[in-house]
Amino acid sequence: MSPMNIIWMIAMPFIGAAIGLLYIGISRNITARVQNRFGPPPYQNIIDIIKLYSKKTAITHGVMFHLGPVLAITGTISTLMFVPILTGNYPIYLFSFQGDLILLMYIMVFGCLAMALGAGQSGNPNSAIGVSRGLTQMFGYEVPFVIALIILMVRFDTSSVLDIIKAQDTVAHWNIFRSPFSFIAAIAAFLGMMGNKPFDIVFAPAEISSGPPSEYGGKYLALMQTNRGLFAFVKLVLYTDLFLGGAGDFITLILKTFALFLIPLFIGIVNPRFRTEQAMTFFWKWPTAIGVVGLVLVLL
Amino acid sequence: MNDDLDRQNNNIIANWARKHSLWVLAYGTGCGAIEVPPTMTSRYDAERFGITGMATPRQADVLLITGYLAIKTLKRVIRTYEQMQAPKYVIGFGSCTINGGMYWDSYNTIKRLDDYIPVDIFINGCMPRPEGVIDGFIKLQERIARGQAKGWQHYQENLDWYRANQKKVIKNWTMPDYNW
Amino acid sequence: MNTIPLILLLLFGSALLAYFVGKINFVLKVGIALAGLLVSSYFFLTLYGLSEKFIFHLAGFELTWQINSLSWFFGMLIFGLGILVAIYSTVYMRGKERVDFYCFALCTTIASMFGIVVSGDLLSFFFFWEIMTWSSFLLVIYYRYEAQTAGIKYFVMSAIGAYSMLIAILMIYARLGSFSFQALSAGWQGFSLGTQIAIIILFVMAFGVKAAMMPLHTWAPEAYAISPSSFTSLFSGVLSKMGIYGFVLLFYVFSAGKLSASFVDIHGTSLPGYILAWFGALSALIATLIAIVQDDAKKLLAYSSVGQLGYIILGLGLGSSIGVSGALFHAVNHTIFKGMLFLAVGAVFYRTGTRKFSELGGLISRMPYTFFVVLLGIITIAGIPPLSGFGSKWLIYEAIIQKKMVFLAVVTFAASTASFMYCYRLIFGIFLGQRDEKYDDVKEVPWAMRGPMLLLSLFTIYLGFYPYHLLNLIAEVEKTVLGIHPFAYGQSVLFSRFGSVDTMTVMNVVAVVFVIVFVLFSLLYKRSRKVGLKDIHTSGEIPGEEINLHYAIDFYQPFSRGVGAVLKRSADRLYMNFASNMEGLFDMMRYIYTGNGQTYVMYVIVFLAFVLAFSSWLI
Amino acid sequence: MYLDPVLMIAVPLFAAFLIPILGKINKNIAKYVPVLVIGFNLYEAVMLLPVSMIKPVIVIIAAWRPPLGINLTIGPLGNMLALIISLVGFIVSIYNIKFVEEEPNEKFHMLFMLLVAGATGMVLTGDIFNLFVFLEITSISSYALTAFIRHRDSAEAAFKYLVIGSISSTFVLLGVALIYATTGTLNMADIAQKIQSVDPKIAVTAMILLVTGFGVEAEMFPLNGWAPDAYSQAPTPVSAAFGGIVVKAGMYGLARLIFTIFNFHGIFYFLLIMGIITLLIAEMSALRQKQIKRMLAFSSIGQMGLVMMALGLATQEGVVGGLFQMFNHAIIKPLLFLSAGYLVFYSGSKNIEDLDGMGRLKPLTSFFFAFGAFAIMGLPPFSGFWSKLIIISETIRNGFVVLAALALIGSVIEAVYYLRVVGRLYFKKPHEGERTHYVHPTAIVAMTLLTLIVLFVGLYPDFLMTYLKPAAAELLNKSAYIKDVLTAGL
Amino acid sequence: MIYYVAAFSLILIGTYAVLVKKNMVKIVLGLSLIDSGVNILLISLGYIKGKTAPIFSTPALKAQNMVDPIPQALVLTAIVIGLAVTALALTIVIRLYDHHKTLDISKIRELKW
Repeated sequence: MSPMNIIWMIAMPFIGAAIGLLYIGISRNITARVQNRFGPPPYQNIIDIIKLYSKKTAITHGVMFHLGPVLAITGTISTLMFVPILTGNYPIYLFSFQGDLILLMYIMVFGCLAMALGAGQSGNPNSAIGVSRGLTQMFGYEVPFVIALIILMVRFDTSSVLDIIKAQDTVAHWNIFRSPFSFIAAIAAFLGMMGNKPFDIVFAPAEISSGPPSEYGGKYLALMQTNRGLFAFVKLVLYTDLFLGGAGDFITLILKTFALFLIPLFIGIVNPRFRTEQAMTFFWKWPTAIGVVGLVLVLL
Repeated sequence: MNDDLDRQNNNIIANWARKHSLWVLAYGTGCGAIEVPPTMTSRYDAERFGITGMATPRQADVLLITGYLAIKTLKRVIRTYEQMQAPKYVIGFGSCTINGGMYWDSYNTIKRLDDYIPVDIFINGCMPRPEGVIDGFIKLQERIARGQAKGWQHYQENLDWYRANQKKVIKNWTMPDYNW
Repeated sequence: MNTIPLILLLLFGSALLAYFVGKINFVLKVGIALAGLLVSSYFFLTLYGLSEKFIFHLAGFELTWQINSLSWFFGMLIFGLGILVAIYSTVYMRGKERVDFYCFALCTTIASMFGIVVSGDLLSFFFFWEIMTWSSFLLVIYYRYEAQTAGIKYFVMSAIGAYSMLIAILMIYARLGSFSFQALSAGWQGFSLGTQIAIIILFVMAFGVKAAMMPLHTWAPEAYAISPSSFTSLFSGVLSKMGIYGFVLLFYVFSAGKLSASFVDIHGTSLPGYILAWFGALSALIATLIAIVQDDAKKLLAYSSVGQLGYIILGLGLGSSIGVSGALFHAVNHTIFKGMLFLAVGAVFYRTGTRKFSELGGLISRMPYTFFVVLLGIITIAGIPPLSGFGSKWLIYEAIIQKKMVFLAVVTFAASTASFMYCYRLIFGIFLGQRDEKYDDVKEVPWAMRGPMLLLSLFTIYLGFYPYHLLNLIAEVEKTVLGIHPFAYGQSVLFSRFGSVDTMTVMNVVAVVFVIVFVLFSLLYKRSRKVGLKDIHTSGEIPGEEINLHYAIDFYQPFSRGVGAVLKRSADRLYMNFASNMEGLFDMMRYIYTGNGQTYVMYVIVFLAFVLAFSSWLI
Repeated sequence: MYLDPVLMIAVPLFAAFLIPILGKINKNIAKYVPVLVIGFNLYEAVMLLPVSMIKPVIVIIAAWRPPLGINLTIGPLGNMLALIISLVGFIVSIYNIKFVEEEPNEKFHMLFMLLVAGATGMVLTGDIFNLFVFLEITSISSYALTAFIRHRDSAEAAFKYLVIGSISSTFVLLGVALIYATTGTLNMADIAQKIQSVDPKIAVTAMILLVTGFGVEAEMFPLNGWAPDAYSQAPTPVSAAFGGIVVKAGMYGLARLIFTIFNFHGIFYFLLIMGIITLLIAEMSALRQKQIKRMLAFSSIGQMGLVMMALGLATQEGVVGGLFQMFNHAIIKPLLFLSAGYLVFYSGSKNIEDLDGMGRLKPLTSFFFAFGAFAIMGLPPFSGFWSKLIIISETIRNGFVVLAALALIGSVIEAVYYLRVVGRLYFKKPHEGERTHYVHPTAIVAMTLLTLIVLFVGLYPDFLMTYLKPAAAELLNKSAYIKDVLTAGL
Repeated sequence: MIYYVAAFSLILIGTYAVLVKKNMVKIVLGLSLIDSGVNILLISLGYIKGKTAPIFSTPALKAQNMVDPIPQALVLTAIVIGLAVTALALTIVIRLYDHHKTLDISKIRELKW
């Protein structure tokens, strides 16, 4: 393990979190513009986090409440470690040789579940309702997501992310063009994962007072917000790797991830919210149907 | 403990961040609640100052009391305030929170909110327009930046006084103790 | 003296001894059972790596008892969990009535399971299989008043399964004239296609019932729910594995990989294997969906058991080395985590007297060890790295995708995702959320109950990052018994044709990151304040005692609305309707006996006349 | 060392008529006479066993050699059945000592002795008319025993039994007459030899008449209308004796006729089909019975259906299975009846639903019942397992997979209704009310004996198999039988 | 020949009585009739016209001139058995009448199904 790799390992979570938070800030800004507002500055989320970290008190309901955010970010950082971030001349592979796509699918859940556990211990019924909705929705979007990944794995006969990146050497070979069905299914799942507008019933602030984290405040909330940014980044990088041929350098990475990030954002801005079971069944209807078409095609 | 708090109060970065990120828990009592949506939405767009609505007291920084408070409601307000994480600020909104306003002689409303929870900023008017509200927020931001918005500390230090006042109006006292 | 009969004698002997001598006092009966188990597992350990045979004749049939790596593998599960359960029972059963009966049935069950895995011929296999059925039935009905329907359902379904197996065994015997496994695997190719199909279907019926494969699972939830928790963990953890063992035998020993010769191949798997894989996948999915909406912790675990066994069946159906290894690995995992979880739920039941999520909650601060066990258990069961459940699921998925069975893969993954939901339900319903005031004084269970659970959770951690020894064992089984070339694996690395995962790295990464984050998080900021359970945001309202803050009833209500169509259909109701209709039909039969003596005479005369009329046929 | 086998019939007969006299002297002596006498029979049967296994013991009475005189033919089969009968009789008579309290109990013992004597005679005799006579002795004592309790239902049952029984025995007599008219002999071996030359139409008519007659005792469907009533209304030991003795003797008669005397292969298929029909209908009827003894009666019919099926296979293994099943049934069914009798006695009601919670009140008796239920379901390691295994195995080996499947379906139904009763014993809360009866030690001894036999045979079936194999061979090898009998005394 | 006809008509009449008559006493009578019929049949089997009883009362009698003795022995036994059965049947009928106050067999159907 080269020293460079170790440095990246330490730096990448911070960079990732910063980029992710920035994206979310930009998304707030864009949303504001769409709504004919001025909107907060793009770095607003970072301010929020600093503020939260500098809160003077924090309450905890117990061990799991305390560990929930910690484990959540642990899961996210662990996921990051197994995603190849850059593939160009100065690659950032971290541990991605030691894991594959299936590992990623599962380790991504680690954080969510940990957060759900923390939320559970808060004892707030709203949190529990939020978790219930979140897990249900997760069950919904994982189906098209899994289909998309299976299409890729079967098509390239590999489950290694690096190999999939390698197969997309030119723009024309990007999976977004080669496996459009897979991409559509995956993007639909992505909407759900990001928790953007049509699928944000999990955090519905006015209804269940922001759902799972409703009992979290102060430093815990800060950690969770950081996690949110980092997680968004990780997912974006993964999608870039899978569908946009990875990234050779940071600029490409940022361009590609941002482009990807805009999709759920714009869909979210113009759409109202789904109910939980509507969301679940939505995922099982159109994205799944499209994914199945892709599956049939890849088998032929 | 207090030294520590003071040190943090004067932390410039922290105060800057606090100032620019005010998460509001709008306690929509009375008629004032109607003025909050315009403040937040496109026309006045409070979000550009980092002011955002929050749903739970655990996450909020600012408690916005929008109007008169009946005794019954006061209980909830106190509870909500006590559940917020320090540093926390209270904005009294409209004349009812200042002196009872048009409910001055009502048998069942409180007159001066500051007697029960520490108010950092009062916004005058019946009702104050969104411009007034934003102005109040900016005043609060300035106080925060200067490290003057210390109502929560005041509440902690003079808890007995506040409790006495609260108990005076709230007859069946079942509140849990304020635990910090 | 041969070791196998010695072990069996020891176990059956301690069962009887515990029953008869155990009338005297509690310590004696549990002690005898435990001692018998310990001694016999010592003897069992000495059998490692050996291949012994014990041949004798009974009732004119040649019977063989043998030990090979496959039997040792399953025997390991039996004794491992058996001992832990026995230790757990020493406290769990204290003060309950009829402990002697319990000890007897427990020892008999363990003995019969051991008998099954050492059977070298179909007859003794069936013999022990039936003993296992009734002895476990005795345990299912331990809480007698409530257990009637569950017990009878279990028994009847087992009997149907066992009898279909009997037909298959005797069909084989009629053709080969021998019960031994070797003769069967040698003679399998001589069977006609129809015979092969019949034998496979009949065996699958039998094993499917025990392994709670989906359309045959209906006994499982009730039987699991009603049996004493200490036994349930053995029931789900090991006894259901006997069905899996049967599947292994059927597909890899009896037919010895010759299925491809008589059936078409689909995606490189023989048709029966492929169909079996689908059965497994569908039971994984549907059982998981049903598990999600349960309110009884043990029923939830029971359905989860059905689902997890579905994975194992799926892996076995695939037939490739990686699939079979995944299945066997998952079998071990399932033993461990279902053992843990049932023991933990039993511990909760021991302290609180209920298993309903709607009545429990918030026990984390009262039973932290149990919580920890359940936490590890659900992480494993959900297949989330870095614990051991991930390794086995990974192997199974790789096997499916390698074979390009994409739809199977979709179903399986969906099931796996859905399992997060019930996992959360389980831990939330019991340990998180609000606690009822009557459970404020609940204490952690004694060490004798904690120990086995914690030991099992250590195993999941250990296997989570270092599955090497287990994989060695599985490879040994595949090489020597199943005739499969084992797949490649490193110390902690699992390889498939198109991917690899290093479990050690995963574990290390997670552990290191966790430690760093935790230390930073705790060091940089002051300690946070612990507040009471009721100190939650409730819009300023002060929650009184009468307000239910524990969100546990209809936890996944939107979900059940969404998948209501699936949940509405119940195989159980179908069977019960069928059974009651059949019963009504059978009931008509007794009206033949009208009660009028003359009618009976009439029957005699008519019978005589009838037979006389057709007497020419008899000549 | 065995005594003259004639004593096996003569002693019980003599003792039977002695009992009333003894009863006049002392009531208690009468109770113990059956135990002694049937014990003697048991001794004889056991002692004869090694001898008869090698070569049938032919007892010539009054120096009239076969085929002229009456003779006893004690082959392995007859000896085996005599053993079963005397074993069951012995155990039941132990149970009787205290169970039968109703007056006049010496008459009960007398009738019981007659029953045993008749049944023993049936299985030992070599003469077809004697077979009829002993059948009648058995049946008449059965009728009387059925009606022993002075109750309206038992009288009704007895009357039905009597009507059906005497009609059927008339058929037997007609058959015997037909055979005698055509062959001019009554010795079974001689008949078997001479029947070859008889017009098959007459022979088959005679056979059908005889089969119908014995079928009634053997509980073949639809001739078994008497069985549920008689079983359920007779005193418990008598029910046990029906299952263990009367039916066995009837089945022996049936088997002897169709295997040794006649040689029509069609009858085997007929028996196979009748067996499975009997089995299925009986099991189905048993499913919803309300009275425990009636349920056991139907179960008994079902078991006999299985035996018929096994005999219908007409192969060595099949007949072994059938005989094994007969043995098991003869042991287990009395166990069930005896324990059920005590349960009924305690609860004061014959209905199953009144047995709720007896497992708690009467653990021992309930245990015996549950044990018997498990054993008769054919679960290992009890004896029922092996016989069922052999029968089903042989059925499948002969290609009757469907029949085997049907038989197993019958077994499943059997499991359901037995478990229901066992369930009621153990799972239901007991009804209110004081019950102070206790099981008398003699009953416990009797039931324990049966239990031990079940376990022993289940764990070590070879012991029994060594005796069953020659018995089956005897049935199948009729020329040897003819030779043995006709050359006896030369 | 006439014996055979008589025997079979007796059997048939008896069977008719058993099957059709509701009165239990008549059923018992029917049983007796069947019995008698069978007995006549048995006797007639051994009967040869013009031959004497098979008793060696005087030395002049030869075995060839006698009827077959065995059926007679059988019939004697059968008669005894028939008697016993009839007696028992009648006892039971009496007892049934005591309990049920009727002789109609179709009304005595408490044990059924």
